[in-house]
Formats: sequence, C-alpha cells, structure tokens
Amino acid sequence: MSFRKILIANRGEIALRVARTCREMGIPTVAVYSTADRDARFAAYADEAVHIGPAQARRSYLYAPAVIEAALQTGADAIHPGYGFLSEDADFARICADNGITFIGPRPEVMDCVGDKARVRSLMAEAGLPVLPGSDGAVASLSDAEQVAARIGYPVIVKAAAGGGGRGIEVARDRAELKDVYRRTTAFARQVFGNGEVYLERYIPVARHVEVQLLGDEHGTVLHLGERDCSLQRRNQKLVEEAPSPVLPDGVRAALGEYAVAGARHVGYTGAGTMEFLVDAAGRATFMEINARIQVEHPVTEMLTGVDIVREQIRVAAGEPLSFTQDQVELAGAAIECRVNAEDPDAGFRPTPGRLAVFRPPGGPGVRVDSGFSQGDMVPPTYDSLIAKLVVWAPTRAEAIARADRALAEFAVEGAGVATTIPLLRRLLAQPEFAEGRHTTRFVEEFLSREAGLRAG
Amino acid sequence: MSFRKILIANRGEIALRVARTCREMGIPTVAVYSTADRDARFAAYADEAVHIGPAQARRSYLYAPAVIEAALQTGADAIHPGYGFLSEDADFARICADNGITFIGPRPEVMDCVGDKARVRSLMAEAGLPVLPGSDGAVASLSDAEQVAARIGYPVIVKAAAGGGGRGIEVARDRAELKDVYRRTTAFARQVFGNGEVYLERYIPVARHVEVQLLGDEHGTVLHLGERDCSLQRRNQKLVEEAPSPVLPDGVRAALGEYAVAGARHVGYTGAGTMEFLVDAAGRATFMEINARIQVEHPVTEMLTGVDIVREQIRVAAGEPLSFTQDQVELAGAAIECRVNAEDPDAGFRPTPGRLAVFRPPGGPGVRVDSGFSQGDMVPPTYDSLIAKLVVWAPTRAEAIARADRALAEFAVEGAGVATTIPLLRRLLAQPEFAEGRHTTRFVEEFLSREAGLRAG
Amino acid sequence: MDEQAAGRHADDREHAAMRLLREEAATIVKTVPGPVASVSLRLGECALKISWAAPAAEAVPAGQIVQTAQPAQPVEAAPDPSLVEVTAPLVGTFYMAPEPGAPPFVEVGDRVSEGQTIGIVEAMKLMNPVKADRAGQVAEVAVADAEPVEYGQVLVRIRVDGP
Amino acid sequence: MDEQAAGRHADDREHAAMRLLREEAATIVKTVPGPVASVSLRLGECALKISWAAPAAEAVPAGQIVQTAQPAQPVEAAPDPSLVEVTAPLVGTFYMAPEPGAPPFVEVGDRVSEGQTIGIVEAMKLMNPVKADRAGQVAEVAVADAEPVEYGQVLVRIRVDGP
Repeated sequence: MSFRKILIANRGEIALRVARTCREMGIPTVAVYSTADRDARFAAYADEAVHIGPAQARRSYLYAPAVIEAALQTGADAIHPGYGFLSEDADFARICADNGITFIGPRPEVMDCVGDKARVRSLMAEAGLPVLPGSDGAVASLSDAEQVAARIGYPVIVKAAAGGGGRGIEVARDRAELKDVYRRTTAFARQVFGNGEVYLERYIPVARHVEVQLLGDEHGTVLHLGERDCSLQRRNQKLVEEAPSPVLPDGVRAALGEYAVAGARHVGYTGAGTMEFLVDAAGRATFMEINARIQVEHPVTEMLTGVDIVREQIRVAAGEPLSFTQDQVELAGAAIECRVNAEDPDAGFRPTPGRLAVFRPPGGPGVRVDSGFSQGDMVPPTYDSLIAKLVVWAPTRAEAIARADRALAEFAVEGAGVATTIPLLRRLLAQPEFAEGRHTTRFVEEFLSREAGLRAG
Repeated sequence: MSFRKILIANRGEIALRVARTCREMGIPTVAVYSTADRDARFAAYADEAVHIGPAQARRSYLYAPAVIEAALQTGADAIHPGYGFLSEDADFARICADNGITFIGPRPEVMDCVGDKARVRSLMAEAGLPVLPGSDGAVASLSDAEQVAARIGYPVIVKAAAGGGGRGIEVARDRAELKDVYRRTTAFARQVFGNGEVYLERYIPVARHVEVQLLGDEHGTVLHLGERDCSLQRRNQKLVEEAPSPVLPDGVRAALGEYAVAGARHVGYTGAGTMEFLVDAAGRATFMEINARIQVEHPVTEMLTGVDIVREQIRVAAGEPLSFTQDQVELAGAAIECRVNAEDPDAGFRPTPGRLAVFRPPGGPGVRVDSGFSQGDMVPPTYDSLIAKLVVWAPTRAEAIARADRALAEFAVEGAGVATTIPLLRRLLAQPEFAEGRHTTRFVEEFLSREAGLRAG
Repeated sequence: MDEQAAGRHADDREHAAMRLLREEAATIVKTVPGPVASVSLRLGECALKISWAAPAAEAVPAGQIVQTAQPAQPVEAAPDPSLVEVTAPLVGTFYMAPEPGAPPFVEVGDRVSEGQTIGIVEAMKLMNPVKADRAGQVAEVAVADAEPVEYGQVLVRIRVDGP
Repeated sequence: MDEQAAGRHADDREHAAMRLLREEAATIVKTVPGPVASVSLRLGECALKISWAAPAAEAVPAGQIVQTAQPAQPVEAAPDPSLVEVTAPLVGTFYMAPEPGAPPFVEVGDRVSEGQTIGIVEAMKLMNPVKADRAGQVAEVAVADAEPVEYGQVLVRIRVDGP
C-alpha cells in the first residue's frame, strides 16, 4: 500500500524536498502555508495548497489543529512533518493517529522516549552504548546537581531534558558557576520547552560532533547509512556537514554504526532518525542524543549512498519494508554540505531578509542544491535564515573541498540588504584546520575571533 | 606536471563545464568568445577572456589562428577543444604542437586515423571487432559501390568517410536509389567535409545506438567506463541518452567494453573518446565509429561512475596516468540525460532563440544541470540550440525516469518566442516503449508521426 | 517668508511628496509578485504608475495603482471602502447556524452590531465563533454552509454604517 | 536681481529638482530587481519613469537615460560622430610600422586617405595590413607598438572630413 495524498507540514526547502520525492513516487501533495509564505515556491510546487494561518509559526506551522484540518479538508492520509515545527511533537503524532492520518515518523511512544534527553541517555547506557559520566536521568534539585557534579568532576554540562538543537545547554566550571547555570537552564527549559528538567554530564571541551543516519521499518529491520561529521558549527548551529568524518578511525566508524543500530532497536525505532555522538581528541565516542526526524543535512548521506531518505521514510510509514539491506549500503567518496544563510557574519550573524534580485545556484558535476527560493523571491524575516543547502560530492575529500569552493564561488545571491554566509563558508573551507580535518566544534568561534583580531590589529 | 593555464576553445555549456573542472584543479582558464557571446556566462566565468572574432564560427571558434593567438597572448600552455568546432581537427592539434601548446585530445595521427571512418572500420576489423559487411575502405566509383552493394545485399547505407554526427549518411534500397545516393553523398561530403570519399555498409533498419566511453593514458592504460544508450534520437540528433543500456544482455555489455578497449589500443588511443556500436534486434553489436573527443552526453557516465572525465582528459594530456584502474570502475544505478533545446517541436524543430526571461533549473536529489545560460541571458541564433543538459541519477531505471520527469516539470524556461523541447521530452519519457526499453533509433520519428496523426484525426 | 526660504520650503514639500510616492511604489512592488516592468512617478498632481511584466500566460498581476491628487482614490480594484470583510480566523469548516436546522446567525440584509457572531468555524471539533468587527448591514455571505475554509478566507461582507 | 542671476537661480532649482529625480530613480532601481531597460525623468511637473527589461522585450537593457528639461542635454557621453574607429580584424599583435626601426604607418595628426594602411596585425606569423575605412586625420593611436590586440579592439581613431 502507499499513500493517497501526503500533506507536508513544513515550509521552505524541506517542504520542496519532500514534495519532489512525492512527485517521483506519484503521490499527490498538499502544501500548507502561512500568510508570509503565500508566494513561496514550495506552496506553488505542491498539487494543492492550504493557507493555514498568519506569519507567526505558533498560529500556522506550529498550530496542530490548522494542519490537521487542512489534511482532513484535502483528503490527505499522511503528514510529513519535515524538520523543526511539529516534527518532534509526539502529541501531534497522536492527534494525527486519532484523525486517521499517518504521521510520517516514529511511533509517538518512541518520540516521547527519545524526546526526553535524560531518559534516553539511561536507555542507551542500558543498550550498551557508551555515555559520559553524569546524572542518572534528570536531577531533582540544585543540591542533587551539586552531588552529581562532585562525583563526575568539573567542568560539567547542564542540559534541558526536553531540549534539542543546541538550546538549553550550559557549561559550569565549578560549584559557584553551577548554581547560576542550574537556575538559568531550568528557567529557560521551563519557559521554552514547558519542562524545566535538566540533567548533567561531564563536559568535553574539545570534541567532534558525529551523527549516524538511521532507518528502521516495521518489519524489524534497522540499519544505518554511515555517519556525518558536523563539527563546523557556531554556537551549536551547524554551518558545514560532511561525510565520511575525516577523523574517525575505521574501528570507531564501525562501532558507531553498531551502537546506533543497537540503540535504535532497543527503543523500537522506525522511520528515519539520527544518533548523535561526541568524539573526543583520543577518538573515544560517547552517545549524546537521538533526533527523531529527518535532519537538515540528510542530503550529505544521500550523496554518499544514493539512498533517497525521504522515499524510505514514506515507504516505512506506509508499512513497507526498507528497499535495501545493510549489506547493500555502499559509502562512496566524500560529500560536503554548506548552509547558505541570509545572514551577515560581519554583523553578528544578523538575519538579512529581503528580495533576491539575483539568485543563481551553481551547477555542473557533483553539485546538488536544495533551496526554497528562486530569483525574484522574497526571503521573509519571519523564519530561519537558511536560503539554500549546497551539497557536493567527489571521489575524495580534497576534491570535494575544491568542488565546494568552486560551487560557492559560482553561487550568486544578491538583493538590497541581503548578505549571505557564502564568503565566510569559502574562508572556512580554505583553512588548513579544515583541510586537515583538525577542526573541533569550537573552531568556527576561534576562527572568527582570529579574523576579528586581524581586522582590529 | 600540470598545466599553467588552459585555454578553452569552445562556447556555451561545454566551455563552462571544462572551466568548472579547471577551477577545481586550481588551473587558471582563458575563454575565447565571438561577438555574439560577449555577454555569455562562460566568458565571464573564465579567469581571462579574449574576443577572437565575429559571430560566424568560421571566423571565430573555427578559426585556428585566432585561437592560437589568444593562447599565445595569454600564456596558455594547453587548449581544451570541447566538442564540435576544432575538437576533431588533427591539423589544429598539429598547429597547437608547433606552437608549444598541448592539445587536450588524442595525438594528431590517431585523430587522422579515427577521423577517416572508412579506414578506421578496416582497422577495427583487424583488431577483431565485429563490423558490418561492407566496402573495404572507401569506394572508388559508382560501379565499385554497385559491386559492393551486390555482394552485401540491399539495403545499403552510404557514409562519408570524413563525416560524423550523423551527417553525410544515406540509405539506398536498390541499385536505382544507389546511383542517386552515391551522387548526393559524395557531393555533400566534398562540399561540407572537403573530402568526397564514401564507404558502404549493410543497412540495419531497426537498431539501438550504444556507445562505450573510453579513456587512455600515455602509460599504456586504456579502460572503459561502460556504455551509453543513445537510441532516442531524431534524424541522428540525440534527444535522450542513458546508462546503462536497458536492452544489452550482460554478455554483450562485457564484450562491448572489451572490444572498445582492444580497438582503442590497436590505434594507440589516448585521452577521452567514444566507440559507437549498433545493436540489432537480436542483440548483435557491430562497430560503427570512434569519436575522438568528449561527447555532449559524457555527464551520463560521470553520474554513473563518479569519474570526472574532463579531469582525466587534463591529467592524461599532462602526461599523468589515469587516476584509477578498470577494476575500480563501478557502474551504480541508472542515469538519464535530456537535451533541453531552444527549438519548437511543433514547428519542425525550428530553433527559437531569444532572451530567457525565466530560467529556473531544477534541483534536489539526483539532479545535475549543465547549462551555459542563466535568467536574463540571450540565446543567440548563431549556434546550436542546446540550452541545458538535464542529467538525473537514481538507483533504478524506473526511478531515474520518474526523477527525470519530475525535474523536467520543474524546469522553467520562458521568453518571448522561446520554445523548448521540455514538453516533448516529457511525452517521450512517458511512452511505454521507452519505459520498457523497446525503442530503437527510429522511435522518435514514429512517435512524432503518431502524434501528428492524432492531431490530424 | 523670503523667496529663498519659500523655495526651500517648496523643495522640502516636493521632497516629501516624492518620498511618499517612492515609498508607495516600494510597498506596492513588495506586495505584488513578479518582475516589475516599469515604475513612473509624477509630482505635478501626484501620480504613480507601476507595471508588472507578464512572465508567462499566468494571470498577470496587473497591479496598476494610480493616485490622482486631491481626494486620493485608488482606481484599480477599488474595493468599496464601506464594505468590510469578516475572514476565517483559522482553517476549518464554516457553519452559518449554531446547529443543523437552526436559523442562520445572519442573512444578507440583516443588521449586525460590533461583536455579534456571524458564523462558526469548526476546527478539530472545536467551535470557534466568528464575530463582526464593525456594525453594519450584511451585504454578502461568501461561503456556503458546512464548506471548508482556509485561514483568511472571506466569510461575510458587511456594509458599515457611514461616518 | 538681474535677469542673468534670475536665470541662474531657475537653473539651480531645476538642477536640484533634476537631482532629486535622479536620486529617486537610483533608489527605486536599487529596490526593484531585474535589469532596467530605461529611465526617463521630466522636469515640467517633475516626472520620473523607469522601465525594466520586460521579459518579453528583446532590447538589451541599454540603460538609457532621457532628460527632457528645457536645455535638453544627453547625459551619456555621446561619442563624437566625426570620429571613426579602425578596429583589429583579428586577434594578434599590432605593429605601427612595417618593420622594426621603420617610421610608423601613421602618427597623430597625419592625414589618411581611404584604404591607406594604418598598421599591421600579425597572427600566426601572417601580417594582416589594417586599412582606414574613411579619409581624415589621425586623432589617436589607441594601442602601443607590438601590443597584443583582441578582435574588434580599437587601434586608431580618425577624425573624418566634414560632410
């Protein structure tokens, strides 16, 4: 069986991305859009489009009743949530089920479980995955947190149990700091995530962010598509992602894949997901969290494996088996994704919305561009500033870096008031630390202060 | 060693294609352009650009002294000829050598040899390749042609020895027709190619056009990158090319690869080239000709193998060995190229030059676009009507067809007076004959008359 | 006021008027999609003309706005200013009556007061009453009973009471 | 105030108004995407018209600026119609003289007749004489001796004899 019609509960490039695969599968699509997106490309691309609310996401893309009503009105029997918005909302998945609509994602119980970062940490330890020394689940109070910190040693990292995407996380170097950090993170978590619980882990200052792409079906198959290295990030916001990781020893690479599959099996994971690991300077990996959705950077893995991850998500949600086995997964060459944001790195990464007077994406060999925009479109100030994902593939990492630079140089984006991350991305790719794969998650900040120093000096 | 600077003696998408790889290799480029191309994207893309002549190709892109002077002026030590224009001109290759410039292509003697279609046919037979019954080299006179035809049986096909690209070819069904055909083809060949020699072969009315991609270096390595099936063509002009061929039995596939390598070795072939075969309804392959240049449709093979053919051409021309061995060549999945031409299929494929008010190429997974144009550019009436090559890859042929259709539907090209082959390409891909791989080189014409019949009726 | 100052004053006024026109142009250009083909401003009696290029056969956003002096009147699509729209506050199903068989909340010709319920939009089994923003007379009920509506879709038009 | 000063004053005002229009044009052109096809300003009652290269239009965005104020003056540097250019007929090296050390074919100030050789472009060791199309006086030799030239590059400018 497959779906009659899929509603895409998202916007921008990921809405277009999902609609493209639906078209290739012959499944009609419904877009939902806010007033700010009434002229957006993704809304025009879908077979039908429903205006679900005003610009504010709370009243449109995050407003479950509007999305469900749109699905019921148009006769959509499945909803693809993309990333962000309602994608990790187990309650929304339940409402879908209550209305006879398939939510394209893991089962709600599994979403609940992996959404509680403190709980999933314990579950993964149970499944044999390495986790950092830390609290057993959430800490009950400041004194509880102080006891855990005293046991595991400072510095510690305090994380919101309901957090994600790098928000609600702070480091405490000593007991005095922990007091403030505990207060801030619990307050932040309560306010932003509606759940004030936090947990503690030992803090590894210099590390790499490596994540494994998972796929599971309802027939008991769980497999992985290798890892992505997302160490080039600024304030937990990824700028560049690549595969394979340039620093992972082969033994660790194989182990991460096995860990990811074991952990996913342990919680009964189905659909697409990502298991995040931290890899320290000595090559030791520890489990961080599970992201129960398609990731922004999934095309990196698609370029390396040839697998259409969205297609597999849809197949699995429709009850079909995955279309290949672990043995058939081949990881060939090297892929790099660069996030082109409408932001001004010279002005504290301030978003720079505006009309794209010129928008000319690169082409030629080994280049893929996923963007929700085309020339003449308006980048609204309302949502995130991602305007395009440039993904390149080449037989070797060095060739992929050269190709990424070539393609970034070709990428023309112009508009009154519009600045992009393209020049910064080119400078980052040109650094010897990146070429040699020596960069950690702190590299971008180091690089930016080095540049600022040069300018000041 | 590598080159200091490469002059690209071509225009449009292939000039841009070559410049992209040069950039990735860190080699500066020189574009040469005619007056008609002064605002063309390829000219702006190169590091330097030299205006070499007026719009007429004869006085610019085909005018060797202008190209050589441009190379000497800019200090280019190599010339990439692309396809068409001077790419198969052995004399030009000799002039390059005389001026201390490396011609990126086979040695001039080899170009001479494969450029004589009658002679290369004999050479390939000598190397053990199957050739169709026909004349031994060129025929000396009409009576000679009649004798050959009587021996091999009608219908026969008469081909210009110096021809190529489907021009200077005619079929004769009997002796009466042969008289006219002989006169026309020799006259045409004398006029167009400056050499009136023709040769004869048995004519196979229903066949597939399959070609093998070759690469050879100066260290004795010759290898192949599998075949392309170019059976979807109209009047010998290819519309759609794909790999692998959907009809080739595995035994024939392997044999073609071996034939191609054996034939190339026999003539000492270096660089990139293509060996063309005709495959009849029974799956029997016979040698047709060798194209001593990069082909328009080379990206099909690049998508399937991950090899950058232009990069290998440049390496080989610089005396380096090929960067991989035959064993390392993996042919994965299926790739399809669609030629988007500024032509009106409803008006006898009349070229429709004009300004591209809208030019929005498709994106997303498995899509590559090679085009010399961007939005706002002028398609000049002076040259061929190719405005973009859309190439898709997917794990299976059925998925690749669905992806090609999706991407063609996304491809927006608009402009006053501009029509494209996009709607026709979509209709062709949707035919059961194509889906089932049953189409021969005559299919497009059959399809067009079927459509015309429907309209008339 | 001396001549020079008068001249400056006139300049300032022209400046301001021109800025106004330009801002109008910018606003209109931003709100209507598609490539602009031409913009013309005039100060004399205050005019502004913008033409959009028609990229294709698609319905051309023929956003032509002409303002001509004293009582500035938008000519194009001049929606009757005395008509106000009551739009759907969310996606759902529009109901004209509180329950099946009951008389409708409002009918064409009815007078409504500010805050009066003119219909219901049901979403996820929740009944959301839709109220009139302004007092006036119901000129049109734009959606049939039990019809699906999108966010912002016009449900009812009310002819508001004159000033 | 005498007449001349009044005239100057009026000129200044016009100048200022024109500057205003020009600035407006620049602002609008910056805010709207796409290649501008034409800009026209008027002073009469202050008008400004900008056209963007319509997708339909074949015309190259020729950035034409037309000012129609009283003393109508083209702003674009209009090439002197009495000057004609002699351009390189092919890519090569330009030589001013038939051989090293010889006097040049022409120098600034020389009179040339139609068909007279003004220089040589050497390409692939072939010497291609370049001839004057028109008779007149050499106003400029634009390329130095033994310099590389592109196709169409201006070699010499000749002030042609009046009509």
